[in-house]
This record gives sequence, C-alpha cells and structure tokens, in this order.
Amino acid sequence: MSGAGSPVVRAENLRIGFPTQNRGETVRAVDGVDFAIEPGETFGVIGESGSGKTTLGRAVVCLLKPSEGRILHGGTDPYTLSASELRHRRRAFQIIFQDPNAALNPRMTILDSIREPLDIAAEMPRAERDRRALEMLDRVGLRSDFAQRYPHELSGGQKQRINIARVLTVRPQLIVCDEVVAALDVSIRADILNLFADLQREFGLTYLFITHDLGVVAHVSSRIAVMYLGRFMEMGPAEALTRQPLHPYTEALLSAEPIPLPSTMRGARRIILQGEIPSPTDPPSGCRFRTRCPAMQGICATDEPEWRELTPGHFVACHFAGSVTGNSR
Amino acid sequence: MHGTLRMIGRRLSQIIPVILLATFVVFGLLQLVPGDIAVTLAGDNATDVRIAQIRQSYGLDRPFLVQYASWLWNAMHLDLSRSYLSNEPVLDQILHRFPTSLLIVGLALVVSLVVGIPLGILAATRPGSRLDTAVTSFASLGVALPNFWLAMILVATFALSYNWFPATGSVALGKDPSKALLHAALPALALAAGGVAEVVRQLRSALIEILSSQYVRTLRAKGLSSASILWKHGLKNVSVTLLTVIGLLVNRLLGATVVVEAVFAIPGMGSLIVNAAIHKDFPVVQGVVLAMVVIVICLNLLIDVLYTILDPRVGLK
Amino acid sequence: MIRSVLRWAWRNPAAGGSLVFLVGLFILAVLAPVVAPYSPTAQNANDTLAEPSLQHWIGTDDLGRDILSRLIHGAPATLYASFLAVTVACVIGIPIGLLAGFLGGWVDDVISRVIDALLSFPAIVLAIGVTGALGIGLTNGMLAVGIVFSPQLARLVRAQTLVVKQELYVDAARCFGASLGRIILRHIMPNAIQPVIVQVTLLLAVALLAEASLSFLGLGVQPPQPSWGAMLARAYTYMEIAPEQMYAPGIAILLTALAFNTLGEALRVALDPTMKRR
Amino acid sequence: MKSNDQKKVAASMGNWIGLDRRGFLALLGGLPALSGTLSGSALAQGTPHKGGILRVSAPANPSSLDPATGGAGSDHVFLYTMFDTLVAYDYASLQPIPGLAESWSFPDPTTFVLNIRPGVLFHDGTQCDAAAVKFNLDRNRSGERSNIRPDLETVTDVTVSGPNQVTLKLSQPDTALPLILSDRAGMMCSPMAVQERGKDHDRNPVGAGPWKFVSWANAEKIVVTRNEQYWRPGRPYLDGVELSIITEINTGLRSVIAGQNDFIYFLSPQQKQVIDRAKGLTAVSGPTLYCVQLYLNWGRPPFNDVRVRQAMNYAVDREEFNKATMNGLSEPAVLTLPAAHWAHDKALDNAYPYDPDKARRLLAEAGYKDGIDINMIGYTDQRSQQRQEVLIEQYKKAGIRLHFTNGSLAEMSAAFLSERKGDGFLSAWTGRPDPSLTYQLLFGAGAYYNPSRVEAVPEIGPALRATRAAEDIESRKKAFAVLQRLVTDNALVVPLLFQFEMDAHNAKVKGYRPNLLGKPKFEDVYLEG
Repeated sequence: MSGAGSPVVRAENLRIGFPTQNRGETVRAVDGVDFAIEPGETFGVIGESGSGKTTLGRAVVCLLKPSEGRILHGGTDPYTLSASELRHRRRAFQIIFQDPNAALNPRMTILDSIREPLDIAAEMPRAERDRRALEMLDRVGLRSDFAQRYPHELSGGQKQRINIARVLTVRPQLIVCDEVVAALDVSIRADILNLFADLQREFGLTYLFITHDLGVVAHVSSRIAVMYLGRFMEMGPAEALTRQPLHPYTEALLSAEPIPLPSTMRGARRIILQGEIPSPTDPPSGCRFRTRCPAMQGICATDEPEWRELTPGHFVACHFAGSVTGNSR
Repeated sequence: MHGTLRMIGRRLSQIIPVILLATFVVFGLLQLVPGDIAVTLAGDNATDVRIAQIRQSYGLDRPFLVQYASWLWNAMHLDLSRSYLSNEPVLDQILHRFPTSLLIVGLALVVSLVVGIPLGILAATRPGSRLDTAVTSFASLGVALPNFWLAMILVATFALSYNWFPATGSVALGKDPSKALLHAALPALALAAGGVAEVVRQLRSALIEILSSQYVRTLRAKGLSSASILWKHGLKNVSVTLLTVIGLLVNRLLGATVVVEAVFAIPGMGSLIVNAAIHKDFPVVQGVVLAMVVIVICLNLLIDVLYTILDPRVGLK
Repeated sequence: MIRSVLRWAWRNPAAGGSLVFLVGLFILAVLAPVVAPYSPTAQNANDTLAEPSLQHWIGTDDLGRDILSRLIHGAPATLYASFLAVTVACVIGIPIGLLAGFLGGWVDDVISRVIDALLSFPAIVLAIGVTGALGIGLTNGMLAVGIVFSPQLARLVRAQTLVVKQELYVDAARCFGASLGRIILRHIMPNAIQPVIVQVTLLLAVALLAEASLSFLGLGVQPPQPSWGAMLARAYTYMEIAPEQMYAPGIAILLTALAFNTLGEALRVALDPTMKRR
Repeated sequence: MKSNDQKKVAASMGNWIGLDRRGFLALLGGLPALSGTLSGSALAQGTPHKGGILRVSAPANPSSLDPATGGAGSDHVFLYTMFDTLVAYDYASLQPIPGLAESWSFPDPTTFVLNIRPGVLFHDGTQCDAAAVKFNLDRNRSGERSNIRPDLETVTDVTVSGPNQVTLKLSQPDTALPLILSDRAGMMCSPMAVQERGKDHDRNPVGAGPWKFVSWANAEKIVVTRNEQYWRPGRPYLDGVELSIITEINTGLRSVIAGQNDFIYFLSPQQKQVIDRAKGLTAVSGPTLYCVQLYLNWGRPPFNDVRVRQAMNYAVDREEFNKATMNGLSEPAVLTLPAAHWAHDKALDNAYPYDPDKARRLLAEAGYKDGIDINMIGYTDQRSQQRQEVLIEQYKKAGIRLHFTNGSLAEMSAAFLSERKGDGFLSAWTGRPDPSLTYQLLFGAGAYYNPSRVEAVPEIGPALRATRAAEDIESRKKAFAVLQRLVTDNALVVPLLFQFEMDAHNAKVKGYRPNLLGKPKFEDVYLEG
C-alpha cells in the first residue's frame, strides 16, 4: 500500500450477500474485497454491470451492512457506534448516484433538497443554512433562481449538479461517485467530470469513483481496481494498470473500450469477451473469470488464484499474471 | 412449474395463521358485544336464575380463551359444534346455506363478466368516442349505485308491479333449477350492476394502457389490424387484470349479498351470519367466518396459480 | 392555487360538476336549519306518505314529515359519516402501512398476515361485529366502518412505501444522517400518499354506501336524527303503498357517491405523472 | 284541537266498549258470530273438506320445537300444529275449554285433578295416557333443560291417580293452572321420543297434535303433515302445513301477494293498506294481548316518584300514537289487558287522558320545572324506530326529553332487565294465557320483567295472590279489578296500545279465525279451489 497517514476508508475482507427467494441461496454481490482509500486520491472501481461495484459503493457509505468483514471509516467500524452517533458520523461519507433524477425528492424544491443535510445537522440558524445552500448552488454553476424550482423542471445535468452541491454542504471526507455520468448526455459528461476535478482541487475531496466506463475511470482516477463477480481481479495505479494490465479481464476491458484511448493504452488485438457474466449465487470454482477467459488452463478450474502484489502497489489475482498478458502484448 | 408448486406450498403455509387470526379476531369482537345469547334462549320465561343456568350449560361462563380453545379444538376435528340458537349442527347449516349465496354470487359474477367484458373492450378500442363516454358513464353510475337500493327498485318494479319474478326467498338449484334461477335472478342483477361497472373500468384502463404501448404501436405500424392485435396481444395480456378483478369481485359480492339477502329475505349465509352475530351465536359466526375465509383464500390461491400460468415471471418474484 | 383548481375544473366538466355539487352539499349541510322549509322531525299524522305538492315539494314520509327537509337535515349526518369513517381509516391504516412497509422483516410479516385475515372476509360482517362491540349509533357505526377500511389503506400504503423506500433520495437522506421519523415524514409520506389521496376520495363514496347499508340494517343513525340510509330503510317498509318514498334518498346517495367517485377518478388522472405525460 | 282529539279518543273508546266480543270479532274478521266451541265454524261459504297444503309465511325461526326447551313467544304457531294442549282456550275471550283433558277440578284449593281423554295417540303410536301426562308435567316443572319451570312453580307433586287421571298437589291455591296448561306447559310430547332423542327432540319432535313433524330447514322452512290418527273426528282438514320463515314482514307479505305463500300472520296493522290493494287477498284482524308499552324502572330516580310515572302516562297521546304507528288500527291501551279480555276492568278506561299540561305540572311538583331527560332503551328495527320517533315528538311537548339507546332484542332486554341500564324501555308485553301470570311477571317482587326487582307498593303482593286464589271467573274478575287499580294509580307502566293481529291470506284459504292470544291456529282452516 502506498501513501502516508491513515486511510479515509478501509475495507477488510468485505463480503455482502443478499438472500434470494429460493430457499437458502445467497447472491454474493461482494465476495471478499480488501482496499484502502487515502485522503485526496481518486480511487476508481471498474466492472461490468453485475460485478458488485454498486453494492461495494453502497457498503462504503453504510447503506448496506457487510455480511462479513468490515468497513472502517477513518479507523472506526461505524457499526460499533450507537444509532445517533452513526447518524452524525456518516455525514462525512457521501454518495452521488447514477440517476440524478431519482436522487432528488420530487416533492421538495431545489433549495430544500440542497439544504436538507444542513437541516438534519441542525447546527446553524435557518438563514445561514439558506445562505450556504445558495452558495453551493452557485459553486456548481447554477443560477440562484433554480432554488425555488422542482426537480422535474431541470435537465439531467442540472440535477446532477444539484446532487453534487447537496453533498458538498456537509464537507464530506469521501464521496462515492456511482456511475455519476452514465445517465447523462454524452455532451455534458465532460463538464460534470471537470466539475468533479475542480471541486476535488478546491475542497481537497477524496473520491471513490465507480464506473463501467474505462474512459471515465482512466480520465479521473489515481488508482483503479477492476472488479468481476464480487472480487477484485486487479488493482493498481491508473497509469500502470491501463498501460500494462496484468489480468486478462482488464486487458479485455481495455481492448473493448470503444472510446478512443491514447494509443499507448490500446492493446494490440481486440479481445472479445464470450458469454454472459455467471450468476453470483454460484460463482465458478477456482478463478471466477475462467469461464470467459481466453487463456484458461486446467489449474484455473481447481485453484483460486492468489491476490498478489506483482509490482509495488499493483495487485492481481491470476495464476498467469505477468506471463499471459506480457506475452500477448 | 416447480416455482408454481413452491408458490402453492408457501401460500398454503400462510393459510393457517390467517384462519387462526380471522377466527380469533371475530371471536374477540363478539366477546366485546354486550348482552348474550342466554337471554334469547331464555325467551319469554326469562328469570335471572334461568339465564345463569343456560349460560352455564352452554359454557358461556367460561373464560374467553377457554371458549375459543375449545371451539378450535373441535374445529380441528372437523366438528363445528351446534348453533346455540337452533341446536342445529353448524356444518349442516353452512352446507345448506352456502349454495344459495354462492348461486347468487356466481350468477352475479357471470353477468358482470358477460356484460362487462364486451363493454370494456368496446370502450377501450374507441377511447374518447361517444360510445366510450356512454360506457364509462354507465360504469361510474354502477359503482356509485347502492346495491340494496337497486334491489328495492327491482323488487318494486319486476316482482310487485309486473310479477315477472318472485319477490322473496330462494329455491335450491338441485331441487328445481329453473325456479332456483328465477329466484336468484333479481338479487344477482342487483349485485351485478356494481360488478359490471368494476369489470368495465378495470378492463378498459388496462386495455387502453396496452393498446397505447410502444409494442402495440409497432405492431400496428406493421399493418396488423386492430382486431387481431386485440385478440392476439391485448386480451392475453389483459387476462391477468381480469383475474385480479374477479378475485376482488368475489370478495366484494360475498359482502354485498348480506344486505341484498336482507332485501329479498333469502336464507343465505349473509342473513345467517348477521343474525348469528346479533345474537352472539358463536359457533355459527365462527363457522361461517371460517367457511368464508377458506373460500376467499382458495380463490386467491387459484388466481395466483393462474397468474403464474399466464405470466411465468410473476411466480419468480 | 384556487385559480389552478378552477382551471382544472373547467377542463374536466365532470370533475368540476362534482366539485360544485359537493361544495354545494357542504353549504347545504351547514345551513340546513336555515334552508330547510320545515323541521325534520315535525310530524303530521293527517298528512302521511303524501305525494309532492306546493307545501311539500317531494312529499311527506310515513309520519307526515317533510321529505325535502329530512333530506337536507340528513346531509350533515351523511357527510359526517363518510368523513369520519375515512378519517378513522386513515389514522389507523396509514401509520400501520408505513410501518409495515418501511420496517419490513417480522413486523411486516405480522402486519401483512393480520391485513390478509381482515380482508379475507366481507367488510360488512366485520362492521356489524365492531358496531355490536362499540354500541349501535352513527358515530360508532362509522368508527366500525373506518376500522374495517383501514386494512385496505394499510395495504395500499405498505405497497407504496415498499416502492418509495427503494428510492435513491431516501438513501441519500440516510447518508445525511436523517432520522427514521424524518425519512418517513419528509420523504416517504409525501411520495407514497398520492394514490392514497385518490383511494381516500373513492373510499368516501364507499363509506357513504356503507353508512346507508348499516342504517338500512338498523345499525346506523338512530332516531330522531335523519339520514339518507335510514330514510331508505323506512321507505323499504312502505314499498307497496308508496314506492316513490325510496327515490329521493336513493338518488341523493347515488349522486353524492357519484360525485366522490368522479372526483377521485379525476384526481387519479391529475396526480398520476404517467397519465399526465400521455 | 286538543278537545277535539279527546272527543275522538272518547268516541273510539266507546266503540270498543259498546260492542260485545263476538260482534266485535265478527266485525273485524268478516266472520259470522262464532259459538267459540270446538264444533264451531259452520261457515257461510262452502263446507270444510280435507286436502291441500297450506303455505304460511312465518316471521321467526322457532327457538326450539320442543315446548319445554324453547323460549320465544313466536314458537307457538309452529308448536300448535304438532302439539295439543291439556287445556284449550276460547278464541274470543281466552276462557279455558277442554283439550287433551276432558275435564278438571279443584277438590280442595291445593289439589288439582285432570281427567285425560282416553285413546289419544302420539305421532309415534304411543299412548297419551295419565303416565305420559305425568312424565310431561314432571319434565316441565323440574327437567334440567326445561325453560318453563316458573310456570309450574306452585306444583309440588304429580301422581297418576287412574289410567286416565292425574292429580297435582299445589303449594298454594293456584286457579291460574288451567290456562297455564293451555300454553307450553300443557303441550304433551311423546315420552318415548323425548327419552330416545334427548337434545335432538328439539329439532325432531313428537306430539299428539293434528299434524306430524316432517322437516325443519333452519331459518328457512318447517313442514308438517297430517296426523292420520288424530283424535278429533274429521280433523285436520289440511293435508299439511309448510311454514316458510321470512323474518322481514314486508317481504313476507310480498311473498303472499306474489302467490308464493297462502297465509301470513304477525303483520303490522299498517300493512292493511297493502293487503287491501293487493288482488284476492283478505285481511284478518282482531285484538290481541300483545301490548306495546314503556317499562319503567321504579327502583330509582326519576321513576321512583309516582308523579313522574303519572306524567309519563299523561304526556302520551295514545290515539295519535295508534294513528301514526298503526294507521289507527289498534286498540289504545291504558291497562295491560285489552278490552275484549274477560278480566279487563272497564272502570279504568279513562284513567290517563292525553294531558301534556297536567304532565308538566306533575313534573314541576316532582322538582323537574325545566323538564326532564329520560334515558330509554329500545330496538333497532324500523318499526321500533318509528315508534321512538313518534314518542320523542310527543313527549317533547310536555318537557320530557327521551334519549334512546338501541340494540338487538337480546342485548337490550338484558341491558334493561338484568343490567338495570336506562330508566325506561320501549318494548312490548306478549301476554300470557292467564292474566295472573302477566301481572306476576311484570310487577311481582323479584320478577325478571321488573328491573327494580321490588314491589312498587306493598299492596301488590297480596293483590297478586288473591287473583290466583279466587276460583270462579266472577270472583277472579273482582280480584283483577283491585290489582289493575293498584297498577294504574301507581302508573307502574305506560301501556300504549294493543297490537291487532293482522293476518292476510289468499282466496283459497277458508275458515281461519284469529284468537285473542294472537297466535294463529290452523285446526279449522281448509282450502278451496
């Protein structure tokens, strides 16, 4: 692990399961993940839909309780806190959702929505709260006459700005950005991403950036983790991971990337992933990527690959990491 | 199919607590009703001593939970005990009375569907037309119509003025089918007005939603005629709605018969339970509630099974 | 606000008409002692079951009382009955539905089973039982009807709550540290309540008919208070001699129920965003 | 206006008094004068003949078809078809006449001897002899399930004193017994059937009456068929009777109008208009013992003050009440016995003329200057509610404000009579064959229908006993006059009216006569066409 000081968030052997209607079966959405996010960095998580990345994000902000392992907020397990203390402490860990519309209560005005975190904190007089809320509205680039409007009168991009403004009012230590631009028009994605970058600089924010879009994650992240079926396949500095992927899955993602990447980031050949992502209720034995891996060998079905640190800060879970990808390039 | 069986199993396991709860709630409610059946049983010769005696001989002086437990114990052995009021086995009474009510409810249901479905389809295929307006207005009227008032008007008109139908009573279907239907006709009609309205409203809105969906618009663009779209796609999809409506309707009709039976003096289960409830004839009230709950639950189960057959996705949820 | 209601009413003549009718009925109910030509209990044994005349516009009843005056004086009882029943249903049903839907787990299981049990037998039977327990009378009868309606509302609110509690804005509020009470009051209630409002309007009509049914069975309004249901019940006993006695109260019930229903349906359309888009 | 009303009351009273009973009945029933004996009914139109089934609309499901275990006054119509009584009664005056007992006598004041008619058979073929009568009387007075033990309270011992004679030992003189034996207590069941069937005899009874039990579909229909071995020659005329239970009387009448039934009883006098309007229906009516009245609880305020009770009697306009609730077709009541009854004392007929001013004065004297609020108990059915509406309006004029709490019959009877709720009770008294029972049950100390359970005045007790000690009718009449004076002067009850029996039948039905008990018997009925 690189970086100094205590991490903002640390996950230890994090597992989250959901019971299904079918007796006793469990969807293991997150199935043993370890990582730590250092202050000021942007930690990207990439994966296909169904990989468990959204579950991971929700667990980080305590919307889901780990079934095993734990999440540490600045060294403390929030689930050991009392209910009221948890309500107080969790404000430092915020999330912005994929659907900017669904994240806003349609029956509250924009001002009410932005002010809500401050209302809940109830630490300052109403006039001050209003002032702060309007200030944030201005900071995310919206005119103050939006304040009295309702969400349905706004565009998707505007609504996402509102969501950003809202979480900023509580000055969080960490913001989980769950596919924050996926629902927006391509034309304004860059604006929003730039806003995130500006705000990070201005407020010293830490991001957990979740996306299925390698273009986005590569653009903003300092470190990237690649998730597949509830597990990390690879984790490392953004540049190293995109330039020299160690895991065939990462390589496949990179090669399938439709958005033009710098030529240095592009693989020599396109790897097309075969088939669908398997059911998380019953993941394949051994390496869980083996069913779709172009380089599958016998050992992959029997032994689970170890989580290895191949180069400093660059982790991978593949029996043939370094050899397979190295050869293929 | 596996899912369907599992769903049936799950529903069956839910039946027991529902039955226990329903009978317990009713039993508890009746406990709160002041007065008791001993006074009725003592009749004109009532004395305080006699009333106390009767209370004791019927076990009415036992604690409430003991009375319920003993009823439950007997019921589990298929013994619904006897009516306090008439000393007749409750099971006999139920078996005797239910067919009468079910005939009326069944007839009302058939009329509701036979009249309601075509009207609903006609209205849905021409939304906004004069026909649609007429049908929907009629439906609104039907829902707002007090069915016992309609029953009164029907009696005054067709039984008393014209003598086309009998004004009161019932005949067992097995005894004389044509007479039985003649007796059931007016009560069923009084009930069916609301039923037709309900079917029309639900069917129309469900059909309009389906017919205006993207999918159907595509079919229409491909040149399929409205009629064939309706038959092949609309109605199949709408059958789920119809099932829901039938479930709701049966429950509502069973309730509405209580008042309509009063208007026509029909010895059905509605008059049975009202009379028993007023006199605190526990065994009868409990027996009828049990029978009604079982009927409603079985119906719901049947409907759920049909849902999964019509739309397998429902079962997986 | 008022202007938008007026505009809406203008565009929906049926709903507008219903609104006007109901507002008129309210005014009539409030002003009953002033408006009614006679006392509703003034009897005249020499002028019973009379046909409409200049003195008695819609005739007199079995005790020679002016039917029009009784209809007018019956309006407050009828409206009071409907609103009381629905208020009771709301007060009981909405919190229970919210709780079951929001808390889930065993609380939801227990509440849902109870709701199933209560809904699996005819409402009127339950109402008769509850009326018996509370004592016969209009207020008790309508309390009973309200109690009987409450599981319907609870079920609806529960279903709505289940949907709304999945909404992201609820998750967001939780992240801000909102308390359970705040989440339910600020986020779930306002967003779950819309179909409930519609249902409540429709329930007003059902309550009206339930009042009439209970009074018809003698379990509702007690003498000498007039109510439409009780008038109908009395008319029933004079059906052969004076069938016209049952028209006026029946039509009054029908029109009022129709107005509540029409309004409810119009509200459903007005409040449902998917219908608005269409 | 007021004096006019009073005149009307007086005139109508005069009518009641002016007619003798037979003429009165004839007038109402449209029947020729009746001899009142068993051979009776030598009717003008046609001759009675056998055959046919009478379809009757009955207003209530019987509580039981065993005379000893049932309790409802409405059971008798069913019971009469299957059970004969030891003593019968004269339809018009309710005086006792021979039944299953050919004759009876009181050899001394506490001994009562009954001579049983020889050769009578129960429906199951067993003998209705002295032993069977003893079995029945013992069962009725001490059987565990007997509901009529109070009726035979004074009987201490029953012995078979001959093959067709039983002797009853009494604890005190009781000349009410013959008429008591014309009621449930005198209905003879087959001892064999009772013993064999136990509780099931309630639903499957065996008697010695004109018809045999066939079936009872609960709250729906009771069917009886001819008893071929019936002891009275030539009777019954009808092959059978089918009694359909239709609890709503309007609906029941509708069934007769529509031709589903031939005969209906227990109608309301108001329905006369309906009957008259219907084609081919005949209305039959006559006075009955059924008295609509206000029960008063004199055990506590306000009704422990005789002036308040008298005010209640003065403030009600009985003529108007009769007109409003009965279409004027009933008999306004001041006493608890109708004018046609043998024990009715005419001297009291004008005891309480309508006088709201006097009522006000009496109330003021009793300390209620601003009027008085009275909590009443009542029933929920439409007819009761109509009565309540009329009474509320009438009493309002004398400053008496009635507030009703209503419920079902069982619930409200218990509330007023057992739980002592409410000050007064709008209900009715269904009457008893012997008037001493009526007065005993309503006004006696500890009586169930007397919610205070105490005597209002100490003279009541001796007066009650005197009515059962006197032997011949004339001396009993005198004893009843004393008792009636006590009840009336002390205003222990507010009698309102005697309901007329109102029956209707179609043209096929012949030979039906009402009786003063108001509980139809079909023994003389035959069908034509």
